[in-house]
Amino acid sequence: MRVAETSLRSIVITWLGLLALTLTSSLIGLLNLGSMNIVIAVVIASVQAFLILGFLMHALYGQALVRVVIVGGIIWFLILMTLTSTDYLTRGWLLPSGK
Amino acid sequence: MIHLIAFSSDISPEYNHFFLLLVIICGTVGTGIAAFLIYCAWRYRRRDPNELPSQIANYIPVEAAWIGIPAIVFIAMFVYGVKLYFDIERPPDNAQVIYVVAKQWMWKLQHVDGTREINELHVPVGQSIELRMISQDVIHSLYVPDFRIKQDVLPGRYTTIWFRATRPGAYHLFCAEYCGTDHSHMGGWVYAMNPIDYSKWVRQGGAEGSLADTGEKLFHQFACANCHHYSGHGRGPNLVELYGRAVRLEGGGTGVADDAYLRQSILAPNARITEGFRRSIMPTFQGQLTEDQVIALIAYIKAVGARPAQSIATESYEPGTAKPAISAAQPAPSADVTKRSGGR
Amino acid sequence: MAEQSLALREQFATPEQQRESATLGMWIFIVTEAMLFGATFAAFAGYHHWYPAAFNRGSSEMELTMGAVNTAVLICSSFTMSLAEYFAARGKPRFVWFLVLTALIGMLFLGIKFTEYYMHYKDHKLPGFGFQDSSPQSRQVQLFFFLYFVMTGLHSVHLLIGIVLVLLMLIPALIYIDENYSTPIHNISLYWHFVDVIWVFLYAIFYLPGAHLK
Amino acid sequence: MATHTLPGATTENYLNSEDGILSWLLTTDHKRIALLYTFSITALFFLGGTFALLMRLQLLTPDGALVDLETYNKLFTMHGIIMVWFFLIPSIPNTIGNFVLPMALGAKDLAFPKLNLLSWYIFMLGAAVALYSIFRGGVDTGWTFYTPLSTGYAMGYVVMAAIGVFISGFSSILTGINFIVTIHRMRVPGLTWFRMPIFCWSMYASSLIFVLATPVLAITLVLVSLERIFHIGVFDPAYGGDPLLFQHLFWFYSHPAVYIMVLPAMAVVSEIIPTFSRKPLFGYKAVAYSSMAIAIVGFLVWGHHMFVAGMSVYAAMAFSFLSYMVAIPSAIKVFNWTATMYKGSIELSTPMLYAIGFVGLFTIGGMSGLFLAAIGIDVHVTDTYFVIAHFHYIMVGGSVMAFLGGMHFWWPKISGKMYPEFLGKLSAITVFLGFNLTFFPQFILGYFGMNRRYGSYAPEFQDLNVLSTAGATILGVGYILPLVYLIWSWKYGEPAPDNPWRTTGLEWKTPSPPPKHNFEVTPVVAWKAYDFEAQREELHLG
Repeated sequence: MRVAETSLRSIVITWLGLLALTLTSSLIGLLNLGSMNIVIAVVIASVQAFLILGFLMHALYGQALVRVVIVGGIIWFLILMTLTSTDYLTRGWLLPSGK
Repeated sequence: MIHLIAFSSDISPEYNHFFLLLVIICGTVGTGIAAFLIYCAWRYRRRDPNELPSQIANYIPVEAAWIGIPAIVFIAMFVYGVKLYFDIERPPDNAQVIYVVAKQWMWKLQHVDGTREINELHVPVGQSIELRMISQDVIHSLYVPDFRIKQDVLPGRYTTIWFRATRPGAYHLFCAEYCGTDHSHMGGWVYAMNPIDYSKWVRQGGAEGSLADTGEKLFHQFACANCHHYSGHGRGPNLVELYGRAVRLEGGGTGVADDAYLRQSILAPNARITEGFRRSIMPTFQGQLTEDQVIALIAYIKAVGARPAQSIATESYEPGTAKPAISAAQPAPSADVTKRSGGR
Repeated sequence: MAEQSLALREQFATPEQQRESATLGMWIFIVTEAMLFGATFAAFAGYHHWYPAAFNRGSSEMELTMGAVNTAVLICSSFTMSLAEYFAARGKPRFVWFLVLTALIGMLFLGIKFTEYYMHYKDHKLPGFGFQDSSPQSRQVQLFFFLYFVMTGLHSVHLLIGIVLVLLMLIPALIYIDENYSTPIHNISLYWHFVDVIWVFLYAIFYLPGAHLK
Repeated sequence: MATHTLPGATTENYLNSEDGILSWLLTTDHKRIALLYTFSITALFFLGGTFALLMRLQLLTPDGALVDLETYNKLFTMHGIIMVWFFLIPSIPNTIGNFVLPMALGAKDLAFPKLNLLSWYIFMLGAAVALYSIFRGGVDTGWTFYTPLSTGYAMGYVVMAAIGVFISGFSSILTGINFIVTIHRMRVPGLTWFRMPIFCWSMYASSLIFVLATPVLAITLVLVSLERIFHIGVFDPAYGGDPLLFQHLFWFYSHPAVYIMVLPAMAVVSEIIPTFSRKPLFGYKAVAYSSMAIAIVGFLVWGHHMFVAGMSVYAAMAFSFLSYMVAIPSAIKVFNWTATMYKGSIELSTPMLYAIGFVGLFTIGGMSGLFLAAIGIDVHVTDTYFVIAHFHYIMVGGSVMAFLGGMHFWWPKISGKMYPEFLGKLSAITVFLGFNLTFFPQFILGYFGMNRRYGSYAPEFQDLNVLSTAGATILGVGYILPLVYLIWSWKYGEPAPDNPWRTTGLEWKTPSPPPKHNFEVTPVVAWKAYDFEAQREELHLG
């Protein structure tokens, strides 16, 4: 039984895809889209991350448990991000005016 | 002396009732469980070493009951807790402001009328007091157990807490957040006095001029007047009647000129620039001004807003600078500005 | 079959169980590394929200071309690492060359990275060591650079560990190539790809937001 | 099926299979590593305990005559660091967990035995660095390392202590990975997830927390150390940094960490109570799910440590609500433990006394948590002795009681010898009484407004403090008792049969002490957890 394996073809395609995405995100970065710049950059980076995780790291093949672990990791990172940002987003807000 | 059922501030009766309610609920549940444990241990003690008791291991209704009931009780506790929290955190609008500067291992309290106290606070009974607090070094926490109030005092940001004493007396004042070697000694007393004694105390306090006056001296000592003319033609924005007003900022957005905004404009002027003024001509005073001096300056700017600029301009003017003509105050939208501010 | 069981640790029943456990263990370790970086990303997000102008200004100080080239370099090293793993799993001896190539490209990345650090140092942008910045929010820009050096520095340390592991893999690989021996290479390739994933996000949040301001 | 060996026959087991110091220092046998951990954390426990005793002596008098304030600050910091990272977190998972988990799953060993040994060495290295920082001069920032005190104003060896804790964090991560993979991949045939004893469920839940929370602590301590060395950092308000960010990142780890400390204790109690009630655990599925719920929801509640710290009001409301949600699974567990004893056949031996003590004290600790989760109440009682009493009721009243109960419960399996029953009962009662006398007065002190971390206090708090110090000495005696008679029983105790408590559970199906590979023939599980009915012949019951 051989290790869940990505075929040579999909490795090469993933590699080229990653290079293309790096180029596009760099070019998009040069346009002035204000606060959207970082959002787009992170979205493209997430696509690249998905490619690496899925194909080069064989997450799409093999054990389903590995996929659960990855999703769990992402969820826990988001827990840390969202709950800390609830504080940072709402810190300036004042209480409804006093009685 | 700490009063067990202290009723010495506005919120402490409400606090004590909720605390007592919790003690009763948890007490009954706790003793109920303990009694059941002891009863079972005795009633079902092992009589014959080889006996095999009934093996019932599940009973859904009971299971559902002790999931549902605690959930409901906990949500009720949450709601009541939030209501009490809002009462503690939301100062009434007519609160008298006192500034507190926490420094490693002492409290400096400054009344607006200029009296300055170390580790002691004299307040009239029945008057709601709002404490605006900042720390000069590490995180401290102002804690008056009898008034049921506590609030951390952070470096770099104003935090506020309010109370209204209802019974005269001397109450402990503690530092609640560990702040170094003499954290245990960083405390003092809050003297709630009935109004007559309080006014007697204020008179013989002999403060040498109000907080705003000290602020005014600093205003001229640090040459703020050179740019912030009363005429409004100086290189810096006009400060007359600025306090509490909405300010349009460079690059869009508006900010309310409250304590936090003014403190940031003094210490990091270029963080938020008022519209129409060039950047980076105002030097930063970070490190030159202590927190007390910043508070005095803010009190002065607040006072400039209340009193007509004319009376201040003549009183304490250094010779040699041109006497400004009083121009219309800076046009600003009359945004509905909540008087109470104090950045959280 | 006996020879194959040689590599089987005694607490596992089947080699298949051993391989799956090793991969699962590696993935859980990768999640811990992700949380390690995650905390710094959370700090970045909080301060980016509070000081957008300063962070864009800081990001405009970055060398976009060097960043983009570096990203491409690291992606290529991931490519060669995948090839090494692919051939090792099939017992083909040429995976050794790809391991060497991966290590070399990794060192190239670190080379580019440290020239960038040196340029920032020369440009008085190293926080704590004579940091100067003409912009009004120079203190927040210094905070940005502190985060930049901590996060990319942590990433470089992880890449260095990756290079050392890849080189260590060469020693047993030179002695004998055994089809069953691909588990350690499989794990190291997972680690290497993870380091690449982290860099992709670092590139996105440090180099790109202020690129248009240059 | 199980090989019944005559007690006392010196068969070949994991203790005498090899000998010599190297066989212990280089062992990969999970049982020996469990013992290595047991010796090291016991030593660290008594060191932390002496610091606690010194603090209690200092607090006998209002002006604190024993040591000056600076030393007192170092005492409570060291007490915190040692007890949290070098005793409570490794105590049950790495000692009882290491020993029992593989056997409870029917496995020969953990998934990665070498990592298990590496985890012990990393733990000892971290402990050595932390102890070195203590003996060089100590740290006076509190175990919480709050900035800007720890990064700018504290004089002690903050960086060295932070590095010591940083290193011990990796020992937790390795244990967590080991347990998760073992539970997923190494269960014996027939042992499905819902046939596993709750012990394995709780160990799985605490390993999840090990793995997901500890890295955040590691990076936070690195950031604190960098800021302290280079005088610039993300927490420095002078550069626009926010001291509250440190508290967010620190408590993101430290609150789940308190669940790391209590979940293994729940694991042990979930084994002891069914055994001595000779009844399956009531509501097995509910308890299993609530273990996982505690681990998961435990990550959402850390804000309740910062209600008065200047966090935004709306975030405080969110954290308060979530803190109440995490209280529900704990309540479910307590009710299920008590329901297990209903209509059982209860034998009040030492482990059962400790377990009942745990249930009682954990209930009080948990309910005082309900006070602290309500924001309005928390304002008055946070940072006072009410909080100290709350978490000591759960840590000392809960985890340490369960640790001692577990040691007594599995002692026959670990050492092959029975502990003296009377002395066991005596120690359980002494610990229970000493504990309550120490910490219950602190609830009242907290409500009166006595602050935590005070070396000297207002005179009106003195009499309750004297009571508390008296309790602390009784508690100290209560802890020394088991140390003495357990070591005594290792040599002179009467040999233990395979299954002294006649209970279910795979670890009781092998001789005690077990052979090196746990089971001569790999067992096959065909019954539910705690199923006395199915094993009644084997256990000669009914």
